[in-house]
Amino acid sequence: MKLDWVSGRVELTHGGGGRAMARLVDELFKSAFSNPLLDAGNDQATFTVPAGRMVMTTDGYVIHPLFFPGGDIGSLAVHGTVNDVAMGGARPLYLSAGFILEEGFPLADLKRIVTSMAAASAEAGVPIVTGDTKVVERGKADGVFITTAGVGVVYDGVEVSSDRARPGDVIIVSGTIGDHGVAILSVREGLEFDSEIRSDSMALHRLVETMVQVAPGLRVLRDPTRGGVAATLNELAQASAVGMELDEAALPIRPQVRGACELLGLDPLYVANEGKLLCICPPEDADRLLAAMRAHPQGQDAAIIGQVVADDHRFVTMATSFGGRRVVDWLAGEQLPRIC
Amino acid sequence: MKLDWVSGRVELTHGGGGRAMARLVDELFKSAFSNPLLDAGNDQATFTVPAGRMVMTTDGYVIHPLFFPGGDIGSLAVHGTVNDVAMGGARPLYLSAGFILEEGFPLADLKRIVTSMAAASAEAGVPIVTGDTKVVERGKADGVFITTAGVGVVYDGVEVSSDRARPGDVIIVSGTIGDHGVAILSVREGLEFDSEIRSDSMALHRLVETMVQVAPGLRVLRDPTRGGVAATLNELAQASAVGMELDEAALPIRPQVRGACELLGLDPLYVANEGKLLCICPPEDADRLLAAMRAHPQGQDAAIIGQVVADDHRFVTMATSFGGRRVVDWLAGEQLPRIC
Amino acid sequence: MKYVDEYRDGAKAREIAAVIGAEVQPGRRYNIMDFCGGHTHSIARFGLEDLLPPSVRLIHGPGCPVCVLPTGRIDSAIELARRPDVILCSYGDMLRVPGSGRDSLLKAKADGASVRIVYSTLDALKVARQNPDKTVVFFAIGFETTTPPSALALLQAHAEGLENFALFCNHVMTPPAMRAILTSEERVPLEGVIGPGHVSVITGSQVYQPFAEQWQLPIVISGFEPLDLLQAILMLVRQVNNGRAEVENQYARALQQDGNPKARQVIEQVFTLRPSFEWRGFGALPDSALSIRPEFAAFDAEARFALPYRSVPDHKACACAEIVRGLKRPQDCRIFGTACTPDHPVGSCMVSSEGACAAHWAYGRFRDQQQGAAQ
Amino acid sequence: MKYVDEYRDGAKAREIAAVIGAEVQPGRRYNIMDFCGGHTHSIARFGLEDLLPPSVRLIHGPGCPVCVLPTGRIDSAIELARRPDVILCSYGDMLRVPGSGRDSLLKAKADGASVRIVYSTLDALKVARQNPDKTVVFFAIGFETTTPPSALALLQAHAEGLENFALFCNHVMTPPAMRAILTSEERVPLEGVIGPGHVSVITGSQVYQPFAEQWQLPIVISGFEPLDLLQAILMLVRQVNNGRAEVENQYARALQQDGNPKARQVIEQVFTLRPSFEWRGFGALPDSALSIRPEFAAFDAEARFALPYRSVPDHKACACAEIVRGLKRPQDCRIFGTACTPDHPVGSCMVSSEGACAAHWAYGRFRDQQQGAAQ
Amino acid sequence: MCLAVPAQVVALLPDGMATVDVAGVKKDVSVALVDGLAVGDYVILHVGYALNRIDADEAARTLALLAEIGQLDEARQELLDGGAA
Amino acid sequence: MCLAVPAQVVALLPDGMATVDVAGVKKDVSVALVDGLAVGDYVILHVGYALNRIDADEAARTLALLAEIGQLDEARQELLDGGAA
Ligand code: SF4
Ligand code: SF4
Ligand SMILES: [Mg+2]
Ligand SMILES: [Mg+2]
Ligand SMILES: [Mg+2]
Ligand SMILES: [Mg+2]
Ligand SMILES: [Mg+2]
Ligand SMILES: [Mg+2]
Ligand SMILES: [Mg+2]
Ligand SMILES: [Mg+2]
Ligand SMILES: [Mg+2]
Ligand SMILES: [Mg+2]
Repeated sequence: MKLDWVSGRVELTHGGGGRAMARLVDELFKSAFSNPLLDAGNDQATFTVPAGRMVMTTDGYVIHPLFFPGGDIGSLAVHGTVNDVAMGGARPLYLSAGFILEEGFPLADLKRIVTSMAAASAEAGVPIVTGDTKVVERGKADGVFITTAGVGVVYDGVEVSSDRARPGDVIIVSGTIGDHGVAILSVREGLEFDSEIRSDSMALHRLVETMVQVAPGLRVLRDPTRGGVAATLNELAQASAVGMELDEAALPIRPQVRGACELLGLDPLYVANEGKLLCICPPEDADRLLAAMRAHPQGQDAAIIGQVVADDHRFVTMATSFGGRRVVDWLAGEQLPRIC
Repeated sequence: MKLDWVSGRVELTHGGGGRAMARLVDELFKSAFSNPLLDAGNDQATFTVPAGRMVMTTDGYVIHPLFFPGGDIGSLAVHGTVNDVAMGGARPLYLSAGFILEEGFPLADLKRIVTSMAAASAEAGVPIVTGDTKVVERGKADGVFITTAGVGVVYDGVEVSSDRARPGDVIIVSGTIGDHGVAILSVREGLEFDSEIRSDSMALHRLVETMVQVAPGLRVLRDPTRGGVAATLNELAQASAVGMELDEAALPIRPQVRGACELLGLDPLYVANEGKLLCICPPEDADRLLAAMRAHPQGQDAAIIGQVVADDHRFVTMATSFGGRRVVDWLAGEQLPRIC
Repeated sequence: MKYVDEYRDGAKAREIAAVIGAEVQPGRRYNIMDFCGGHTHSIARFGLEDLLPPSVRLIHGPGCPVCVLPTGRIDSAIELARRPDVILCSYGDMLRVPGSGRDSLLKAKADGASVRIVYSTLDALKVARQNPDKTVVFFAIGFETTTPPSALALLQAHAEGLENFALFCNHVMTPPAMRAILTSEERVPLEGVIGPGHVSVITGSQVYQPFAEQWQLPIVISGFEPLDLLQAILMLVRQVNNGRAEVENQYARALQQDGNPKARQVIEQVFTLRPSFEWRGFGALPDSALSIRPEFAAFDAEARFALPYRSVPDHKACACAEIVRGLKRPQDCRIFGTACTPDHPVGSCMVSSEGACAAHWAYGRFRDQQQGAAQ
Repeated sequence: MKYVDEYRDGAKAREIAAVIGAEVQPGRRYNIMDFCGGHTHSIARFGLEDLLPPSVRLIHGPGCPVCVLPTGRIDSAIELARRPDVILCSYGDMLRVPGSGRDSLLKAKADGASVRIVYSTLDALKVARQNPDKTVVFFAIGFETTTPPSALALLQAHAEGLENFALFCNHVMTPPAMRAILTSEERVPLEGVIGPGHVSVITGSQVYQPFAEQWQLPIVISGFEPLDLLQAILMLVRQVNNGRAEVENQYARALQQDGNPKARQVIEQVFTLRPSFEWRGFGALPDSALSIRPEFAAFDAEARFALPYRSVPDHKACACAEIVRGLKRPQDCRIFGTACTPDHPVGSCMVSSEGACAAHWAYGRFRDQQQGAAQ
Repeated sequence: MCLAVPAQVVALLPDGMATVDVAGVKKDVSVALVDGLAVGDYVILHVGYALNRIDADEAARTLALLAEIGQLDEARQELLDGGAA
Repeated sequence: MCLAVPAQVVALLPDGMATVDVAGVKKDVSVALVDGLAVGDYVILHVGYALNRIDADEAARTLALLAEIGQLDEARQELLDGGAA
């Protein structure tokens, strides 16, 4: 008897280690993600690497709802981890994927997610080479959680780290901010609104490759996900023991994102992104880097949004469009959980 | 205000990307797991590797209950993934850890888990170099889920894979079977029983190192976790297109495990292990390997339990203690979920 | 393990098997029905059939309660579980049993029905205490062995005023099934019966006396360990050889002739004979099952939820109906091992480890293949 | 965004600020209270204080409903949320407000209390429809602006017989707070008031006429965009300069003099004056708040759950009581930014983005540090 | 708490509801408190309810006034600049 | 379904319960169906209930019988072996 991909649901046996589980793994995961390393069928993938520096990263994806304009938890779980590898100044090589499934989750939805994940992995050229599936009782999870890990090889001569920002450095964002978080909110129960806003979820490693070619001396790369640009810059200021000064007028924000934020009382600086990066580079690299980013399809809206300053208080501040200046603190306001 | 490690609970803000989350990460995860790679504080860890073959693996841990005789989800999440690296014939190098926390989970329990995880990682000498934390609403998870990934370097000249078993090969188990699953069941609501059975959860990479030194030509290494020895051997028989013949009398099983299985109507062959490995090796290596395993503290109860045979049906069979023979099929019986 | 290990001695098993092999008489047929599912399971688990001479043929009987419960009863249990006000507690074996369509308690659970696996009715009572806003229904199935625990649970709920507890009673009795086997027109030829050990611990062995007499049928009530079973088979072979037809008790360590009167008294107190009950394979059998006495109607899920019984035909291809009556063997079913496997059982006999098809899957299938290969 | 962008023109803002700077008269003091939390928030968000001349000092008033709600009311909300039969629906701002001890709705939620953040009372009604077995209580707080949505929700529940819906009513009124400020013995010296724009959209501007007259106080009701506020400040500066004390309406695009009579009629229909209500900072103020009319008692959580009100003293170190009355500034609180931060607020003023302490944290703190560094 | 934004009515719905548009973002809200709304009207939107209609004429007047303040200032600035030059 | 295992009573508890031991594994079960149990007794345990006491004498008798079967067989085997030799 086949798995019922139309009206079937995840059952506890699909995680029990028996033949039902083997069938789910074969028919769904192995078939969607197929590549020589995964197909070897071991509990681990084996591959050859050159000597050098590597990065490893992981992220859990618990986004709610699972499907949203511009993506789903599957594509997000690929993009997010590919990006965290790339933000290490590295070329992503391989991904692993751990699924936690809730009993009763529709197999059709699972297939849709896995298919989207496979497409994102193929598009990025970063295969999923090993994985794991667990099933928990109904009411002990929320449909699907995915945890991906990624490894990659650091580009020669590149050294990025959150503690490398120096006063005088320039802060660049690769495009419009807030798109992902607002797209999620637009389909959250109780908040629903109609808009053309789509998540920006995408893999940024090709943009990073272009960037490190043009400016191998760039200091910091970071994707402003949870907590948005504000949280990320505060983290970086903290790690580098510097202050930062943003220019509100320079922030690229889509009008609809701005509108949704007004409607909901949010500040786009705190809204999550999943296809944007922040880069901090020496001032002499900034123009060249910006030009290269803008010439890249993933960086067309890139903008210099501020600079690093010396500040013992490690404040991130922003010159408002009115000539005022305010602190851009970490988020402490409304709760917008499960954004990634 | 400090985190309240006595009566505090996980709140949604602890996963929100703000300062509350940064504090949880700093005070708990970074402090417990501290090592130079993690301390760098980036979204990815950077390390240097030699040229060669590497392995990557991942597993999600959703075990219930979280604490059990002989371990907890934290130590398990280290041992399980270290073992999956080791089962690739590799020396484990680094781990990543992704936490999914349920709102309301006691911080004291979380600390206990993370501390145990840190101890397991230290004991194994395999540091946790990067991680992630997500918080989901109460009722959307079951306390804590942990997904670890691991990377390691394959020992020179070693090549193990689930498809390498050949007729005539010898099947060795590194010790008593069923201890982990029975230890879990002993503390499951509705099944509770008193016993001295403790989970066998432990990291086996040092045993593997000894084994590959003695018998670099060993063919298959696999830890018989979910589904137990039965599921693992069936998977291997499938992958290698062979049959297997076990000898019931040779199976090392603790009397209390046998007793618990009688009581609950279980077969120890299907019960999960978290500190045992199955090895398939050419017959000429078997005695040497067995001797070396028995001389190692992690393999004192190692035993030859059967052999690989040619069988187009890929049956795993067992000679019973009565001179009969039966199929050892995959598990299709009772549901014993959340064993790992 | 005392009372276990000494009955699992492999060397001794081969000795007894040798004696059986020596004592069977050429030309004689020894068709022996292992009535009880527990016996079926032990025979498979320990590979006993391989030890026996060809003339001793073991035929699995109807003594697997999971197997003989008809689809309509599974449907009712699923219906109960799907009620938002009900938590259904069940022994684990029942979860994969197919109901109508492709339904099962396991699927219903995945759909959101509250189904809890319990080890004991004691646990079902606990669930009821912990969930005062739900009705906790225990899916009570089984022969006489399993009936007293259900009865005690009901009495306990009654005593402590646990009003949200109920039984969905499907308890059946062994003698009517045995009678149905022996009176069936398509009766399988039998030289002896291995009588159910744990059922008899409750009922006593005398309930089988009429069968031995009326049908001149050797009956040996047996324990569940391999040596028990081999000894029982030897005792049956000897009765056949000697032309005797008695009820003998191999399981004397657990089974007194009178059974357990206290357990029977508890059954009597709670349950009453159901005029008719449908069995898979047998159809409706009169006086073959129990229902809850009217004075305990408040604890009777059938009364409480006005559950109507609907008879549902088995899957067309499924031979369970013949198998539980000993008329067919699992390998005679044309979907055995193909459409019907333990992972995706089509009939109930493929579900419980005591079911004939499940047992043959785990044991005989291998032998089939070897025989196939040998041909 | 129409009606937004044109009021956020930075260049124009500096022009108006320059005019204000030019028009303030040397030696004169312009202490201006921004009564409304929405104004406090805009001032901080757009950094308006940096644009103003030193003689124009903005003093945050009591117009943040989160700030003025006393601890006892938070405790009651937490108590309701912890009831297993209740789902408490609340605007998001309330979740981190500290109750007694270290409690908050957020902590209660982590402990298992059902707390749902809603964007609108419309959503609270939805929750009630979806959870017929629970009582869904909407934690109704706010000034006149936020009162009509609560009233309409109650009327809607009444109309559709949604009996499991209730309001925990904490609606307060602006004029009594303004009166309390102006009649306080420790009255802060004020030259003008920025009147609440959205409150006035409901009440109309005439409710402030008595204050302008009695205390000879210039009042300009203002919109919430930076140009609105700068214009209102300019209008106040001019009134001060000219010795006028009028109620002027800067927010004419949204605010008709008569307000919204229909909204007031809905308020009138559902609510009645509460004889006395405790405010943080002010203590019990007579006729300062609303309660649900007896005819709607079925929808009144206080009546339904017999909630007693217990007054609870503020945290010893917290200066919120003085801050909401304009007597202290956040930086005058000795635990501001140390024990009390937005992550771990000790007082209510550190919670809502409209609270004076939260606003100062996000804006003035930086200025404090710079001043500190300059010294 | 008193957060309210201008929103344009793009469709009137039954039961006192309407779809409004905020910078291209559309949401269904209650307009029960505001009589006689037509598609195209702007309202002040607060916690899912329209509180009042926005008066386009008054808005224009306010903007004109704001512009005027600027102009006066500019004029003065020019004066000042001229004086300084 | 009829799975039952021998278990030794190690403690008698109130309310018709007892702690039993199966190969070192201890569990609390109901002994309400079996009167007069003492610590040390063995019972047949089924779904959390003791169904009956195990009779040590009868068990010994069965074992003796089993042993005898073996011996007879051995004797015959020896006979056969002797015959063949
Ligand atoms: S194999 Fe399946 S379908 Fe066939 S008789 Fe057995 S249970 Fe029924
Ligand atoms: S800083 Fe905190 S404690 Fe101090 S007045 Fe403000 S809210 Fe109260
Ligand atoms: Mg990461
Ligand atoms: Mg990430
Ligand atoms: Mg795995
Ligand atoms: Mg990142
Ligand atoms: Mg793995
Ligand atoms: Mg594993
Ligand atoms: Mg992360
Ligand atoms: Mg493994
Ligand atoms: Mg139910
Ligand atoms: Mg509650």
